[in-house]
Amino acid sequence: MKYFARIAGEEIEVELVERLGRLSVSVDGEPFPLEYEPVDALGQVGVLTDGLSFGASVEGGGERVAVTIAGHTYHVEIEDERERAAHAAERRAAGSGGTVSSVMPGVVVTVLVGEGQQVEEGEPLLILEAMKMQNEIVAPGPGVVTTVHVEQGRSVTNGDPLVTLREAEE
Amino acid sequence: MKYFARIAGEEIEVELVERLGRLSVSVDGEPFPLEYEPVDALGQVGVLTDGLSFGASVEGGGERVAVTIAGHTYHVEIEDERERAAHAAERRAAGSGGTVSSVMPGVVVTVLVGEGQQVEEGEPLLILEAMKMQNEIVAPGPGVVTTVHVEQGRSVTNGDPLVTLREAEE
Amino acid sequence: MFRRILVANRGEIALRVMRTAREMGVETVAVYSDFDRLALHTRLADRAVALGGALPSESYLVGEKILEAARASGAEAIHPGYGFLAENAAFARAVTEAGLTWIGPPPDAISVMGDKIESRRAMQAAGVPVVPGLVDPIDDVDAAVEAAGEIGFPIALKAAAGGGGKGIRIVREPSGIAVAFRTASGEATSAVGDGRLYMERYVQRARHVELQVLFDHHGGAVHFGERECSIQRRHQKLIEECPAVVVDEGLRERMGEVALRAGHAVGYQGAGTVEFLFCEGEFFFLEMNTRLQVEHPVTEMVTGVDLVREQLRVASGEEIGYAQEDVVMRGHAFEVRVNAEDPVSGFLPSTGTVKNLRLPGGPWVRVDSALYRGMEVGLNYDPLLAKIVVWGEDRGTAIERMRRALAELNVGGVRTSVPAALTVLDQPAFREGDFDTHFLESLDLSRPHGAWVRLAAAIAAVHRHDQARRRALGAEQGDRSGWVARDRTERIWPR
Amino acid sequence: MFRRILVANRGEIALRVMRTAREMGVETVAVYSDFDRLALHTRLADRAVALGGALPSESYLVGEKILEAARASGAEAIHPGYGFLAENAAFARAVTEAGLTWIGPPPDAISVMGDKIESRRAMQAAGVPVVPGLVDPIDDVDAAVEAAGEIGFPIALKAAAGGGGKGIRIVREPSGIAVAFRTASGEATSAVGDGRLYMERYVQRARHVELQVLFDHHGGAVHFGERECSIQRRHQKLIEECPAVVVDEGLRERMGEVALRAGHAVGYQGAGTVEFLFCEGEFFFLEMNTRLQVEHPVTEMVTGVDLVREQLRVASGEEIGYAQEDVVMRGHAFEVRVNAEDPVSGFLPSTGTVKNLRLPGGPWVRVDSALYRGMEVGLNYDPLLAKIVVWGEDRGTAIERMRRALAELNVGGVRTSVPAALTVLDQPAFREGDFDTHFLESLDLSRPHGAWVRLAAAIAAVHRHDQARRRALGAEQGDRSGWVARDRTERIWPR
Repeated sequence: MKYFARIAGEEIEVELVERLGRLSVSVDGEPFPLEYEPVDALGQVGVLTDGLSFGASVEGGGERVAVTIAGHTYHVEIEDERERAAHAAERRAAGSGGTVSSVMPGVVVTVLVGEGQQVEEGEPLLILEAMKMQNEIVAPGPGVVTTVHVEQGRSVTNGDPLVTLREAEE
Repeated sequence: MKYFARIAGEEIEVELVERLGRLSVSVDGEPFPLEYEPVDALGQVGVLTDGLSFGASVEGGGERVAVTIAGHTYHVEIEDERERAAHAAERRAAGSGGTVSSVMPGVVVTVLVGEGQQVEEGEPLLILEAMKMQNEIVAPGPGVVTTVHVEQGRSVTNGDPLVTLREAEE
Repeated sequence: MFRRILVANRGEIALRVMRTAREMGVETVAVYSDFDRLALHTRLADRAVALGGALPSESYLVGEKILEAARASGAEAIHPGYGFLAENAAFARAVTEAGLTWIGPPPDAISVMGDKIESRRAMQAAGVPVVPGLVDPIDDVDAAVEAAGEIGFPIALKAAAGGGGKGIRIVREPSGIAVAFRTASGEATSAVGDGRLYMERYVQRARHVELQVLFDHHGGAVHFGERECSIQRRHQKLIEECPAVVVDEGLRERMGEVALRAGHAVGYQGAGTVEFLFCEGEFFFLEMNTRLQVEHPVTEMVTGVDLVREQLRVASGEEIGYAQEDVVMRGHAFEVRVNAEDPVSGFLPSTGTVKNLRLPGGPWVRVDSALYRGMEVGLNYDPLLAKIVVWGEDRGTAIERMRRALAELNVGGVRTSVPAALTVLDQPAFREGDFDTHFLESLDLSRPHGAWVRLAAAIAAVHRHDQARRRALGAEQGDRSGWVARDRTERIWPR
Repeated sequence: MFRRILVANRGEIALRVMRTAREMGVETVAVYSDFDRLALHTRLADRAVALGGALPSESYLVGEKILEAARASGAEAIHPGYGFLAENAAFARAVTEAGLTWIGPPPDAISVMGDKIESRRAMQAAGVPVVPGLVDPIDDVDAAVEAAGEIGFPIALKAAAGGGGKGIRIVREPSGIAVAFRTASGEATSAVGDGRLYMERYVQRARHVELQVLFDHHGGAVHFGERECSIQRRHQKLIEECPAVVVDEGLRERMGEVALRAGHAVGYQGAGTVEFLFCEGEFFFLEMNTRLQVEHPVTEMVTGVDLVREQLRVASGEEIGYAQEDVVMRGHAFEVRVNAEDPVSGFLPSTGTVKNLRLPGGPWVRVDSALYRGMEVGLNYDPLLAKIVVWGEDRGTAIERMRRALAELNVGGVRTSVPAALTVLDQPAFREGDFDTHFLESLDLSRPHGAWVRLAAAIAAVHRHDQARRRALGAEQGDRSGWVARDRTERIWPR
């Protein structure tokens, strides 16, 4: 089985082959010696690779896995072959939308734009309060507001759509 | 449901009555206000009683439960009504046997008695090594050895029979 | 000494206070919101009283509920921790009026120091150096723009009634004043109902150095040296240390003397912290925190003094009982805050359930933590989950010890600030002591700084494979997987 | 300094050594038996080499395997920890002959001090006071009975080649010699293949006081004051402290001087401990432990010196670099050993799987532990699971801190010595410093000393009820029970 991992923009291909109850691992086409054993059902794992030892932890499942090695956490987006194909199809179908989504859970304090309004790159669209800090959410590029998905006082979470823009007509 | 708990020889009766999704607890016939909630599936529990708060832990199941409160561990032998009745019947059936059982896991280093041998109270029956310490296992009272259940070099665990005695004939 | 006290707080600081109280033979009463009914501070107190409500505004911030809990539980005194009602003069007054002891400074001292403008006036009168700037609060954008011209850029905007870094903006040029005012004033209004902002010159390449002070009720006072807290972002501290690299013994004596003067000027009693902006040997009064600080442990590790014990002693009327020269500093200590926030995406708050937890240990590692397995981390409370504190005989040893301790830490289920702290500890400039309050913001934290990207990818893949296999086998296979991935060639002894 | 060292041990001490090595920038290599492939010392090392085998005799005790692992992993030096091969002179010699550095004393010093009779002779020659008794080992029962008459009762029997309290018997009257000889000699034979026993007068109401010493390779030597380890049973220590109640500054100086003389007499290098029997101001050489002691952390907490760092520095050829007067003791420290044994039934060994684990934290609490969730505790290894160490500004504060820390500790799945330690800490005589090496054995530990028997019964009943209900509901209900037992009347605010 092939897995496609993305860590901070870097794409890494991992191939796992199970043979006689053992797992052979290759990373980006090269053999990667790995001994991996869960310590508990909570996330602690023992890892050995090439004589090096790691008391790592691994959490999450599906396409988002977090791996902590020596205090550093690697947020891994990971797809297997089947998922990768499915996502490629989705992306083709969706076209190039321009929706600004929330990257954190919070409450909308003020909406600064209305539908039909033209905005510049960096122009504030709304103010979102999270953990008692107010954060300006700005336009990623110039455009025209087609939909405002939220109103003042609305709670949003990670990934909720906030404002949809279309490209400004020249 | 009634439970019969035994802690270091002391017997305590606990009655639980479930009413409208709440549990009323009585201890030795008196109401015992108790709020109990597991924190995780591992043994940590939050306990409130009469305004007092406890970060207790509880482990084990069946008839042996260990409860740790503020660093002190209470080893509780606990039976419900049904188990109590069953055990009473067993005890009646068994008569008054005289088997010395191992109270720890270990290895038999030397057997000091043979079948048919008469022994005094406190006389060494065998030497058991555990955690690298040798321990003399002595006769709990005067008697005659009817069976030696182990031989030198044999590993035993908690509760394994070692030597059976019958009362000495006067 | 008190027989029983109530701790009007939650999280690591509630636990911190209770631990010392218990060691002193003082019974502790916890209060808890519904959200916190299984929290460690609730479970490890002697008594616990439910406040009801899930939000702080329904529980820890409701003074009457706290007072009623104290009455119901027979507590004689209230320790506020930090945050919540700790710097609320009206609550402090209500505690005293209810016949209880307030383990904190007199309400009037809280009031004066809690107001940027009043405190600035008081300090100027007492001869404590302050940063150049306007004394009066700014009312609106136009006034701000006008005032800015007089002070000169860069300028700091701060809420007149706010605290703890909320509502603060730095404006570097005139065109930025308007936006900064709107958001900062909005935050201040929503937080404390007072949108007035205070303006002052923003000191460049400044370091944040603060003095820990203690005053008893009999005129006695000592300081416990300084802490440096320059590793911060948006005025939220991440790494603190004691002593400060830039402070030598002579300077410490001078700063201590000024800090005690600041406290005396407002009739201070109890423990407090005088914050200074430090720049090239000069230091300016910034504000006084009229409570125990988050970072007090670094001072404790270096002086050997339990500051919570001192708070309880002084509040119960005891004299300090020792002199300034009895306070001896030994070695060096660091604290790293483990916050539920993601440094990779600009320290956005992170929420989740803590499923996996491994805390560091070993020599000279102190863990002040409220974490437990199964804990939910939500948006409504402070993101501080734990503090890792280390001591070492010198700064270099302490830095290496902190790196070692953080490498042992795992908090699974929520993102934390730990990788950012590790990155700071790796920087040569930080290790040489060459940094200011902008140091953290100058680092690129958007990429992982660890060296094991390929290994992480391999582990993630095997983890998914393992999960899929377990699902296929169905249900529970016990605690541990029966399946092990191996491709080991260099085992030297056959298994 | 070394680039990479191998730690030839397991458990908390392996982790302890690795932590300091990592802080010094020295890479660490773990070795592990099959039983320990997921142990913390394996996971937290930089490198790990499998030794194969489940038993110590197949792994940690096999010198050739350790040497091969060092070679394969490129380690330059070997740290033996305590136990296993730490006091094996032949292994120390083999390490040196393999071209590696032995982080420990010279093999000859190990040999002399490892033999009760030889060491006694060497000490007498050096003018170090020893306990009255026979110099030669006893061969059989008849010889023992005869010798006993000369020495006078009570008499201590000890294995001539044994160590660490194994094979020791105290005989109080002539009739007891025979049985004691048989069992002690049997233990000695099975442990080290040498059944000879050493006899000496058993000092009554004795206290166990030991001096921590350090010698470099250039003739330099310092001591780090004493530890008291009188709270023990069958010579297995349970609670240790630093400093000792009975030792004042003048006495410390004298004992330190004698301890250094003892080391010099055998050409000692590295860290070691000279154990004394202490009785009413007199002290007698007992033995020298030629390795790091289990209880070294209490000395570290009080002196601020990292003893493992000193071991590595000295072994790599560095000079000590400071003088005796630079060693400054501050405050008081305690250590409690968390052993897998059940004090209620005479400290019988306990085995099981550690399912639940809560370690203490907060100010001045140090946890040296190899515990992890899922760890199996078997019979084949040392029962020491963890050490809880606290520091306080004085003895009373440290005692209260230890009680607080132990009250926070939970180790579920195996019985531990913690309740016994708590019982000791509660005794007025212990708190006043009035105790000797028989103190622990004099306590009735067969009943729980906690105050919550009825509550424990109620919790056990609700736990069973809860389990039964879950089984009835079938399968997993997530991490947390959806069911809560409540009979709360005094909630003051509606939920």
